[in-house]
Amino acid sequence: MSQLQAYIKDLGWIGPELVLAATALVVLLVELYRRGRKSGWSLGLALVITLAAGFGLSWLGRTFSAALGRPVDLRLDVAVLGLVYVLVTMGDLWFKGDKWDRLVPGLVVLAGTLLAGYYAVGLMSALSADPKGTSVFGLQLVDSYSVYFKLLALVSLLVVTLFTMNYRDLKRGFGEYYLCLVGAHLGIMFLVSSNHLLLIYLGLETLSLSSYLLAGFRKEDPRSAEAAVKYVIYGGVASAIMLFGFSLIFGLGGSLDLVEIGRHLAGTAQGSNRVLVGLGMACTLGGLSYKIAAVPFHFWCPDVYEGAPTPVTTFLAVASKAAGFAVIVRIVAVLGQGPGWLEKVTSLMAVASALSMTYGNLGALHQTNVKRLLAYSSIAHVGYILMAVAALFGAATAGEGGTFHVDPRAAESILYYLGAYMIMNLGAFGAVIYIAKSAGSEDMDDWWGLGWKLPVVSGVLVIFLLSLTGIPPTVGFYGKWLLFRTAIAGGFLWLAVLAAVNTVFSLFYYFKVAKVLFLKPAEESRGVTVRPAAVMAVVLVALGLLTLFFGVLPSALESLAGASAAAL
Amino acid sequence: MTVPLVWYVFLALILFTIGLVVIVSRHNLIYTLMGVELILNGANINFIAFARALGGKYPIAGNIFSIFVIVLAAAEAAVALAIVLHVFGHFGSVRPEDPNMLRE
Amino acid sequence: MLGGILNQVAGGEGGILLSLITFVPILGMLVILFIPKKQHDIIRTIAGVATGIPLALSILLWFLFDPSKGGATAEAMQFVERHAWIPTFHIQYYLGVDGLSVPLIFLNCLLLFIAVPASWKIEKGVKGYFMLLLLLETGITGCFVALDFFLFYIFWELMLLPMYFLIGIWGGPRREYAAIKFFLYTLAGSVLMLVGLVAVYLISAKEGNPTFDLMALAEMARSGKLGANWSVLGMGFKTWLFWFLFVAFAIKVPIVPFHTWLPDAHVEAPTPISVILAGILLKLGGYGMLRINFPLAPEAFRRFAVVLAVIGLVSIVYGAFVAMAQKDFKKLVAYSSVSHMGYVLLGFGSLALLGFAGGAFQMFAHGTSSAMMFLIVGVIYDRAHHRDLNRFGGLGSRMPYYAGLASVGFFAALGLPSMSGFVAEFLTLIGAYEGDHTRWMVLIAIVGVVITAAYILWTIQRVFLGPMKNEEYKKFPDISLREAICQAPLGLLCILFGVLPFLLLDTMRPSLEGLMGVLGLK
Amino acid sequence: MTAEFLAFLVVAAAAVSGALITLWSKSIVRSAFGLILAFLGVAGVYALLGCAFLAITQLVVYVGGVVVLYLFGVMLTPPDLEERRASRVSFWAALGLVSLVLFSISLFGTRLPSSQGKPMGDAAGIGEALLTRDAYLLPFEIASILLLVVLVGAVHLARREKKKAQENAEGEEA
Repeated sequence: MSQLQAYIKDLGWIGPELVLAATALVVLLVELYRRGRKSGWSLGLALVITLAAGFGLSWLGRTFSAALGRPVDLRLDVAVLGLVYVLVTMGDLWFKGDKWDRLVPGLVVLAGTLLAGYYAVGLMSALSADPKGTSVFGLQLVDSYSVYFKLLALVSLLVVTLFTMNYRDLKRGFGEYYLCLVGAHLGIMFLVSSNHLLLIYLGLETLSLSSYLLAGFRKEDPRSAEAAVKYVIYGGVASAIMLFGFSLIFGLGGSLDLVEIGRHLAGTAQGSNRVLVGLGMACTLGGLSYKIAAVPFHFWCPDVYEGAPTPVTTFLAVASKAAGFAVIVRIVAVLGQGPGWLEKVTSLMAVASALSMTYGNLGALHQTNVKRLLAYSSIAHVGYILMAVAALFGAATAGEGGTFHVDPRAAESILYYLGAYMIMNLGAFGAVIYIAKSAGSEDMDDWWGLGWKLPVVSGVLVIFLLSLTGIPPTVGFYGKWLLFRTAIAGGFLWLAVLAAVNTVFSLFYYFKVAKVLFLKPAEESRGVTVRPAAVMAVVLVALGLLTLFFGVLPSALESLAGASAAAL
Repeated sequence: MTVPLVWYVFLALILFTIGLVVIVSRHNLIYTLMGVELILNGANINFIAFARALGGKYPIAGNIFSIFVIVLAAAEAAVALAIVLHVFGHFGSVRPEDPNMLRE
Repeated sequence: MLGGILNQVAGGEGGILLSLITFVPILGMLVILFIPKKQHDIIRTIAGVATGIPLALSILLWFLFDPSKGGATAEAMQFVERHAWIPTFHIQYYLGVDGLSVPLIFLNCLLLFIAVPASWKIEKGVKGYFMLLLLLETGITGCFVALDFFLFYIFWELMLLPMYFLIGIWGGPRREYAAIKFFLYTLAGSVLMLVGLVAVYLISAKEGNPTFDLMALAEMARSGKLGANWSVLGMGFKTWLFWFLFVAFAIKVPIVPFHTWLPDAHVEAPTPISVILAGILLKLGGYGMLRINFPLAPEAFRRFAVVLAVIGLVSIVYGAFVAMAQKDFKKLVAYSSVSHMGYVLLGFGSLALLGFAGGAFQMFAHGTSSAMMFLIVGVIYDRAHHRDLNRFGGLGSRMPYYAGLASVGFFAALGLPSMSGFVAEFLTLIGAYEGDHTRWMVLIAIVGVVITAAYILWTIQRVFLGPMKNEEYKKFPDISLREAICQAPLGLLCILFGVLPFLLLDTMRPSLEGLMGVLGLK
Repeated sequence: MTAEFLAFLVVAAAAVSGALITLWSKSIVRSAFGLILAFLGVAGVYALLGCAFLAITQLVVYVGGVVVLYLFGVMLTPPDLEERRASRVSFWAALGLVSLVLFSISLFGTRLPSSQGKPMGDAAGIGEALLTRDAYLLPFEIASILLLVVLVGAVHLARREKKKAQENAEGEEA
């Protein structure tokens, strides 16, 4: 009995994940029902299962608030939201037609995401008292660090779903698409909260396998197929290498638990098995670097970003990358704490940082396909963030027992930048979807003068580009400011200077886009034939306002990032 | 006297190396996948051998880790082959340099 | 009652006069955002109001300002607004003015106000144009009132984007090139400033007082607490800081050899934007040196003053010579700016009070005269659609009012006695003569003066005197009322401060004396 | 040399030679059979280490599933005739050999825990661990979601588009 109680309590802590999993199942069921339209019994089955999901959700709300104890009582809220969720799902079952085929699964995912986000926010506030949180099932860490990343993932899922609902190039298989998308985010959520090698591997594979499928989702488009194959091949190799690293680290660190591994490995830098440990660390970090597309594991990135459907690219560039960073930071924090390993791990990161930012910027300079340009830009941004990962231990001074501790300010700057990066990249990719649809092309050369035809979206795109460059008053500027500060305070002045030089370079290609949009009069532009739905523009404007808001008043996001970093 | 742990690790290392060599030297998507499987098997040998040496709760953990690896490897192979065959339908080749619509 | 309201808004604790001056344009921008884009006249009128209010407030500011309090230290700052903004980094919303900034704020508001009627003829993308113009005004004013380094940096960068688009969209044929060149040069400077910004903060944190407060930082620098014992790559931290900031501001001034963006930007920019660029944006470089660069590294400044003076001298002479060789009217005016801004640097480099006064005066005087010259070029360009000096001639007889107004601007630039330019150059040269290390430079600077006189007189001759080279030009209408209204106030100011220089000097001198104290001079 | 050591040598030799066949073989079918040999060898290693359940899983899933999958893939694609790259294979193999030797020098100098552990878990122990809250229930559940997603997604990719084919045909007729 007590096992069952403990089990239910643990379930409460992973509420957001459960909601997402339920959403995935509901999407699948709804899709199945819609495929075999006429059959009455399948409607009945779908209704029953949806209702069950709804009751399950409100039950979850109860266990959830029980698990949290005092701070929040979500029972009623969750019940109401669960009801809305059920109504959305059931209501949509009645609508028929191609338009609804596109809309329905998206709406279900939106509802589920909002509900999961509500859980996550509740968790966040419950954790404000004790950021270290708790360990559930003995494997998962529910601390404010992981919940921060879960929130990022949910925001990304929300926006990507909205983008997908307005992405006309995706013609069928919506149910499968959303199942993969939700599955990928589910993988992220498990990944970011794992403190255990097996969970990291499982979460990563859930994320990766879903991403491979998503990248190739537009079957009729050979470019999408090519993207998928490149992604799956490089991804498979990278995850195998990472796993081999895991196997060595497990054996030599004597545990599957990251914290224990760190403790064991701290003193091995001088021992006889340092070569093997080093090989394990190199394989682990190298395999993980693939996920964030850091040089030299970036080969897949431009091709995949260009070929994949744009909403998927958005997801890969934003949520997938943030998850990669979440786990890399956790692992670096563990592997770098040993006195002899600190310099090795951090200098590895510093070199990857320098290479990534330089390579990304040089590669972006001559691109004309905007998605490809943003791909290279994202490699450059990985470089900027890695700069702070290299300085993760600050001006390291050994604590008790000769081990080093993470500088919370450095971790905070990484978390803040990832949030900033997410906002501005969601916006940038969304604007690209919008403008590319209107222009009928992703190539900049077809965009001349379009800014005058689409002033709102082009205007906010300029804001996102400013933010990506790092010009105030935008969220990107403040994020970069934090990273620079971290790098300089951590003794990586040369990296900061290199990043500064790179920033100036990056202006050139970011503003190539702005130039194309506005520096030719409207008369010289290609006509706008299609105009995407207005909701898309609304989302983009909202993201643009967020970019400016967090640029002028960064403290709001910063305090959240700071509180989350405290858990590390 | 049983076989020392180091021999198992050595075997794993050999499989890892051969797998890597297959990946970098054979330019064929299916070969790449085979190389990946070799690396995964090397990792699995490590997991089991180390788990046995560590004792305690780890024998079970090592076993379970390896089982998951096998299951996921199968899933990954299925996905990869689905995609590779799909690409073959578009490009008529299974060499990785042949799909090249996406520019340099 | 009015006085009561005034006191409420402006005076003492809790006054928001500076915030109003800074942010009213942005409010105007937001209003324009919601006006349909076809309503050109409404948009222009709103822009006029949104720039007119700050102008009125800036005049009020000058009247309410009490020069006797001195300047350049925290106590001497007036109309102070101070609130915590980003507490993690001790960043404040800290505004205040002294005698250095007040005239420049007035100049800025005036030029932006003039820019609205000067832009009346622009028909392309009117809505976007005026929105960007208003955003630009907020950025510039913000730089002049910010007393927090971080805040200053934000405003500094805020100017980049509007300027890029104003040149890039509404400019001449090579506008794309000019716009991106301007942007890249300025951003390169900004990044240097950013590195300096981070470094200053970290150093101040090491000293136990992490802050971006410029006044406090200057105080620390003066008492030798700002990184005195630090050296990077064999050079003292303070020296690095000085040069990083100097290059950042020097690009904006601009001085040789960082001036190459200026002719391009000026030639391609539409007239009102050239006016703003020459009239006020360049002044930010000089102002930034006085407010940030020198006070944060006073020792290095004193040590390298002679280098600064030499750079100024080179700019004066080089700019003048290159201006003389120009056939393009606008390029000539642009290079004359390089030459004139050289005086500013020479004045600062002299380390003498009079030199500082001359430099600061020159900033204001050049702001009015160069703005006027660009307006003059604009008038003729609107009619002839080219700017080739060799194809004009004899316009004076056909356009007498225009010629009259134009000669005021030209003579002010030339430095004719009784014009503000004369006062500025005279003060600068006297200051330079006072400084031991700059005494010999006066001789060369006077060569610059002579060349300046030569190319300006030659220009007047080529444009207004002699025979009419093109029959069509006889049909040119004389200057319109709108154009005259744009130019007249500037001309008046040139004469006013030429005849009564103490009006300006009295405002600036106590602050300059305060600054000398901060810099450890006398 | 005990019987166990001898057995280890046999299975290890099978694994390594299988891997080498995969590497060197000119025909992709033969490579796939080399892979089977390698997997069998690895299964033998598991058995030697006392993991009977794992060895059987390896046989069933890898040899029965994965390799058959590969063979399908091989059959469905035409033979890849370009095998004039032997020199490149040798180059990489030589490089791999050198680094392997370098690593093994330090490997055999490493002090690792002795391998006299307890007997490994049997099927019952593994099953219990997989379904217990404090052990591996959660990974088990994650893996089930993962498999569901993969199944549905892979079906989507592999499924022939009847509609599209029809549309195309109709378009041609018209």
